[in-house]
Amino acid sequence: MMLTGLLIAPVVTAVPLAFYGHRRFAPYVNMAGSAAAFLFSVGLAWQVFDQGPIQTSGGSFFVDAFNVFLAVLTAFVSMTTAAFSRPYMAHEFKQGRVGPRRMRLYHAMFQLFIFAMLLALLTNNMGILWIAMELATLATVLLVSLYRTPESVEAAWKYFILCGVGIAQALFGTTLLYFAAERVLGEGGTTLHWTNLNAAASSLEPTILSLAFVFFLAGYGAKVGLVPLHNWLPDAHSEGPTPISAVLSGLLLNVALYAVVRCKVLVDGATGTNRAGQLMMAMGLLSLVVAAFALFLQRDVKRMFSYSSIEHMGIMAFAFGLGGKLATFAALLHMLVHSLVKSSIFFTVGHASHMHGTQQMDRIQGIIRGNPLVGWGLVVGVMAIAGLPPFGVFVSEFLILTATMREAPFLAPILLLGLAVAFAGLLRKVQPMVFGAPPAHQVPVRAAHVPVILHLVIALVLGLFIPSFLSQWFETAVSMMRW
Amino acid sequence: MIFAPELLASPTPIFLATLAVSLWLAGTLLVPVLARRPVWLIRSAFSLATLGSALAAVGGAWAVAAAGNEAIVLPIGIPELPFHLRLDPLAGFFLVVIGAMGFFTSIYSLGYVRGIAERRPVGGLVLFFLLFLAGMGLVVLADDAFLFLVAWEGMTVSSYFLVVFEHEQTANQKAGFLYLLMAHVGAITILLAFGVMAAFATGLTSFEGYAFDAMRRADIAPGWATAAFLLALFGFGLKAGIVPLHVWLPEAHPVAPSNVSALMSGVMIKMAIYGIIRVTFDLLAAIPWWWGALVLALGLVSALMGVLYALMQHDLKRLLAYHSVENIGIILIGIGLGMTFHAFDLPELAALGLIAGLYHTLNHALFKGLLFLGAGAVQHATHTREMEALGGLIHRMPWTAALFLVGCISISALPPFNGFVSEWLTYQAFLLSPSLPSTLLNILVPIGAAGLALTSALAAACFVKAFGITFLGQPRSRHAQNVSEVGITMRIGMAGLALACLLLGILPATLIDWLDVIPRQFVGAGIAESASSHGWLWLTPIAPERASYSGTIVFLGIGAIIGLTWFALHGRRHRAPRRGPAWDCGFEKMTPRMQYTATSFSMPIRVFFGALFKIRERSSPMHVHRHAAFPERVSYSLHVDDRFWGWIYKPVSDAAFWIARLTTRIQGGRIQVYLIYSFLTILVLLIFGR
Amino acid sequence: MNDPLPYILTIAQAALLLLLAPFMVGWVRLVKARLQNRRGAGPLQPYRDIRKLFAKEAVVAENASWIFRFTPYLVFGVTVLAGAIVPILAVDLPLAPVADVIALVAIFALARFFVALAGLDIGTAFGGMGSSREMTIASLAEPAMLMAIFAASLITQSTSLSTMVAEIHKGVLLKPSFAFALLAFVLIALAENGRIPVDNPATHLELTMIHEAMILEYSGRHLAMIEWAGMMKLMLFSLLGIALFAPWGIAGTPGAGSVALAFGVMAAKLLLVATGLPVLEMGLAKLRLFRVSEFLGVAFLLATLAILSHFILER
Amino acid sequence: MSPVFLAQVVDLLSALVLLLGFGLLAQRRIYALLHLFAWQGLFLAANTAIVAYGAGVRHLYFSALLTLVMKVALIPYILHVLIQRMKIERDVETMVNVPLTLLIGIALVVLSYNVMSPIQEFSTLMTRSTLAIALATVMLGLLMMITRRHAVAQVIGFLAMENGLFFAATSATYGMPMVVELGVALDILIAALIFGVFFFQIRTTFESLDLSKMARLKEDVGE
Repeated sequence: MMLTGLLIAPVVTAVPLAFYGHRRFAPYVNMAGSAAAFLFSVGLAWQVFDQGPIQTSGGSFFVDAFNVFLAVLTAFVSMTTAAFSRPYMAHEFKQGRVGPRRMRLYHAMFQLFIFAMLLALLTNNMGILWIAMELATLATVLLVSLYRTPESVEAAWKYFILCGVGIAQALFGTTLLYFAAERVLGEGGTTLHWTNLNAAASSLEPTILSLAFVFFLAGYGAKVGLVPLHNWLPDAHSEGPTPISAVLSGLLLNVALYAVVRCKVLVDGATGTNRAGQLMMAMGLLSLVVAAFALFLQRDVKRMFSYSSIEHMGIMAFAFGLGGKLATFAALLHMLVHSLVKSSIFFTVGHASHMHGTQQMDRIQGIIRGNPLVGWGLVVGVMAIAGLPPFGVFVSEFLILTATMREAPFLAPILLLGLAVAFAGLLRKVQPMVFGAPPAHQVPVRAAHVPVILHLVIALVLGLFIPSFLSQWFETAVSMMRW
Repeated sequence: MIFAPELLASPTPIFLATLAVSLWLAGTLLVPVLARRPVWLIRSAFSLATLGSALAAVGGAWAVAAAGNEAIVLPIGIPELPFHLRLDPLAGFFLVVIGAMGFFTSIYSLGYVRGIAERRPVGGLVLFFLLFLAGMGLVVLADDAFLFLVAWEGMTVSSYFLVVFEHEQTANQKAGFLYLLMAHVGAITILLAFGVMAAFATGLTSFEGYAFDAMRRADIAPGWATAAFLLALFGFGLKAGIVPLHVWLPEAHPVAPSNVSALMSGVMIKMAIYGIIRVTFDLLAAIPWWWGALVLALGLVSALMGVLYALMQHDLKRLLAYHSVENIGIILIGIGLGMTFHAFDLPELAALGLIAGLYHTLNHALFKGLLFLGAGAVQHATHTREMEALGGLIHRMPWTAALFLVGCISISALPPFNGFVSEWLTYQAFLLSPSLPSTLLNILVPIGAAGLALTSALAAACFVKAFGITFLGQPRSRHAQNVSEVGITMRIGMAGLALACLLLGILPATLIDWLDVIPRQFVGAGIAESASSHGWLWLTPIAPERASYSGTIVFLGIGAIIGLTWFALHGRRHRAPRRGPAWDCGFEKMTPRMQYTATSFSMPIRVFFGALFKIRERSSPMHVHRHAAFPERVSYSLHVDDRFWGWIYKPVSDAAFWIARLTTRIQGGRIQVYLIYSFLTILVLLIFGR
Repeated sequence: MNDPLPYILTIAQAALLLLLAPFMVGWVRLVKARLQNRRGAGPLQPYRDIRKLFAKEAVVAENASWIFRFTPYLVFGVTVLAGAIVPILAVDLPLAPVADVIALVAIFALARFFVALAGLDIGTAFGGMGSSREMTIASLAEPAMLMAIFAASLITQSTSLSTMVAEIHKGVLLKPSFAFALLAFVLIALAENGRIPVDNPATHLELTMIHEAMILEYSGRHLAMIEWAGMMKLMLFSLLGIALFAPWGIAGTPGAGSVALAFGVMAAKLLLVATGLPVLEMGLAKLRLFRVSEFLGVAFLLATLAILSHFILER
Repeated sequence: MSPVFLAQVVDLLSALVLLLGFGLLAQRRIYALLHLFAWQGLFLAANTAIVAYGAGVRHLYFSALLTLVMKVALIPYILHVLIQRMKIERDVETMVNVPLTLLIGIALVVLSYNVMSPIQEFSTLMTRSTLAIALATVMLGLLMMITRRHAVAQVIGFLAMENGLFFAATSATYGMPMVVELGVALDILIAALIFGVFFFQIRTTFESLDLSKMARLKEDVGE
């Protein structure tokens, strides 16, 4: 019931929004739909927490601790993003940047996007997973070009092409996976079910699976934003509407990484080595370092934070690649807190760019004077994302570092170098935006404070105290990992 | 658990300490509540801070006095690693430093922040002031690496927000950026150091290893111990401002509000000293001699470079900030000597070095706090920190001047105030270096003593300048005219510190008696038996034949002679001195502009030590009307810069930007190129990744 | 407390210093005048100067603060206290443990600190110039001074003046480290007391003044105290040198006979120093300010050599 | 028909698919590209149908039909209409160094074979030898996307890549499960529609479908 509700809520919401998305009440419908999805997700989580993994009849959907946690996160962040998008999009509408048609498109696609992500998370079928990932791209690509500026069209095109190429590789990987599975499980619709594959993982042909993983990594990795497949990411984040940047960074990347990890589990089961993990570590570290340095010379504020997302996805990929209880636990926690903090940053950034009528950082100044809560939200968010205690990111990075020092001590300095450089890059740019005297062109905007505060408070609490249900949850998810 | 009622009836030191931290933290809740009543906010929050500080000081002093060693565990933190707290004498001592400084600074702030509140909202200042205190309190109380780092970074971040409190100035932002960045890098290396130690404690399979207790028990391979030590030294050194890691300090400390500068210079950088002592003497415990020698050498370099750079400053607070570098150096000299002696198994001598370092830690906290508060009072009254614009303040701000003078004398290591005692102890430690069984050290260490002597003499020169240019002479600009004395709370805050400076100067033996438990804890010996063997009046660190000092008698003796002379001269035919104009050398129009300035005062030293600075001096005649030799005006500009900036920091920053530029080329805009990346990635993965 | 002699001696030492210092300076000036083929004033002239100054009205610059007026008292007090501490006639006097040799140097530094402040207090160019130079030279002299002390203390295993004097008295004769340390001490003492070649106590030529520039504004009793203290300081340094490097004759235990002998020997040695000093000064020219560092560098070098030779030759 | 003969036909058709891949790589004119793409789809569909027949896999007929409808009819038609409506320049572009591109293509085929040959060992299907061709087709499509500067050409490259993927599914496992096949087809259809929307958007904002103008979004090193 919960599962059905969770999947249907966004679709049901999307339909009226496709027709009435420009009306005054539309944002509230949007919020209500997301809230409903969130409630369903919590209910689902409760079920999983209570009864253990759930598999629907026929096995098309499989819910375990790993994906239900991400589903709750997705539903939660989409709910807060919907709350944020209400004043944000109202401002855009008032400024004439989007007309009624595009408001309809925006609202409908937003819900469709949420649906695609939830589907990708909850499906048991590796093929459906692929389809849902592609659907998520398709849903967002028109949102990226919502403003129809040359830049946004260009960004959307690049997003579409690069992710399309990437995801095509993933399909090849899926084919190979099916090829390997068919030999063991026989032909049929259930062969691609992750649960079946997982059960039979050790008898899958390792040669095929390790080849398949290459394609999975190159495919879903492009969506994760791993360097050097990341080029679409800064463009799409900077040119799309800010709520979309928030969910792209906060959710889509997670979902893509989730897909990679699901594949990795299978591959590890087949090969019995951590070769796949090593590839993830390599790409993760590369992403971390490159993105960290790229932060330095950014001028567009959303672009900069999209690089920060690349950096953090690199960290997570690295941690998942590292494997082991501790690193995986940390990576899951990092997923959670990164989503929360990064989306809250995008919320504040969205308001800040409205206040100044630009996303160019050198024209943004003195936010803290113009709107203290936005300013503090941004600076605290940046501190949090940069890994300063007592926020949750610090805890997860601390754990990742611990695991690194245990497993691969000589990578620890690189990891830390990346973190330090990223910190420098972010702080250097954020400080003048937040502080200073407000410039003449700054105007007040109506801001949605609750989502920002909510996200940051949760991130703060997680830095000091991880509730036992959450850690148990993580533990269960961790137990799924083989390496 | 810790708030159990029976504890209230019979509190323990750690209860007081945690209560203090809780009070500081609880005070932050006042900020949103009283956001619209700044006056009430200031009164209530800083009263609470005062109370908390007093509790902390009492708790710490008690822990030292009772040689207590209590630990508690709080049920928050990460799974399997709850927050461990411990109050041992070392922590207690530093808690006293925090508490004492917090106490006086909070009192001072009652008046000082009121002045700021007239110009701008102070909610942030109050909030982060309290968080800052709480962070420092937790740093010393932390008994596991995780909590330590949380507290450490909490302290850093809250002080960062205090540094950029007046964020409209770009200088403040730059300082804040540099500070937070470097502090963060430091924290990262500290984290690595703890990681190494934890790895040897439990192999990182569980989080137990991050508890300090496990690290104490761990048997760390010498090579890795050295790695941990160097990492920790780097990290703590960054915070302490050891040369060449000091560049953030003179930028950040001056731009913060002065009550915060006092805490930062007086207390926060001491947390790094705490960290060094904790890691070396306590956690690693086995110390090779060269660690001590390294700390000693770094201390010497810091002391010398710090004071020399300080001499070049004409911004009062910047000057004081550089002196913090100097004094951290002096503290480290004591600790480095202690480590060296400890390594050669000379416990009494090690105790002497350690005590000298700790004593100077406390002293520096007090007098540097006093000086920063004084500088704050000057800034409060004149709205400038620029010494070249000041002068003659002693007439209008007699209290501030007198109290600031006490600080100047103390920091210049002149008897009978406290700075002298600790430096004297350091000299005594130096003079015991012949006991070291290494001829090389025997020869080299005395030269270090000479370096210390040079440092303290230069410090005296610097504070003649600081006090003389700021408070004496005639006003150099309108800033210094028409000023008035600061309010009573600010004066009380400063007076308390000044009194403490004097008391620590004349009662050293008592203090050492109290302090002695710390070296006993770590090196297994103390010096109290000999140091106060002749009663509280006499300080005889090793043996009375060896060396002795009595601050009390110096103080009373000089006072008595002065009194006698005064009575002798004034008793019989006293004539009040006549006031007359100063001798003008025959030149009739003396103006305040003809006075010596801060820049001219330090000119000879600039010449003598010129090679150490990057000096850009330019003087060019302007408005030449009649003859080239008689310009109407001369423009003169002088920039004295830190050489380390160009040696270390600029190359690092340039390299970072160079790499950054390289990385931006990846994003060249052409989709074909991006596709090539994907293509190549697949190829590479296919070829190497299978 | 049952034996009053040590206390009497302590006071006697200080009194001796007060009384004899002007004579010593007068003697130095006389010898110098004679060497310069002048007749010169008699050795008692400083007493007359001081008396006259005490009688004169004190004029204080308009801008001067209490620091300016307090400084003479402090300088005077510090110097007298030092006179009570340094073992002139006997070791182990009750006040001797108050300060070891490092503390003694620091006490003088306190006086200098205030004089330099007083120089800045009036707000004229000269005062500042004097303060600046004085503090610069002092900071260069201090390390050399400490090295010399260190050399001496290496041999005696102590920095307590009494112990040092007693140790040296017991058995140190010709040691190379000692000779080097003595030389260094002499150079530093010249600098500390503002003698040629570092400073010229007789000059009032604007640009060469150091010490005199700081006290230019003093008059009357204030000037008297400062001048007197300066004389005492010169004598104290001479005595310190004698005590450290040639303590023969000093009273090991306070007793009337030995003290009397000590007094005689001390007076003779002091006279010798007071004669030697002008002779030395005659042979030197005043250095430019920026050459002073070289002069003090030599002192530092000598002191370091003393330490080195202690470790290399005497162990 | 004997299985051997069928296998030979399959091999022949797959060779043709590959050849068309090279043709796409070298062709400049846009209509010709479209035609080549349609031909590729046709051969693919034929191939699929023959495999379905040879292996007796019923649902592959459906797949073949799907391919025929989508890749041969619908998508080329949509693109054709779009090109006509938008009056897109006929001569697409000047490509850099066609011979070099073809050489790289050949290298890709070799690589694909090298990559796939260990995998083929595990296959017992009649299509096992075409696996490498499928990968090569994917790679050639990607290469085409790299070398083209025209949006339509790039889209055709993308679709050619999809062809390769479909081919791979057929050759490796006689097609994916039905639900997956359908979903993939749906996605591709939506993608094609969105491509159409994009052509309009690009056309209106850039006044040309030449992608070389779309290089505004980059890191400017201003500091």
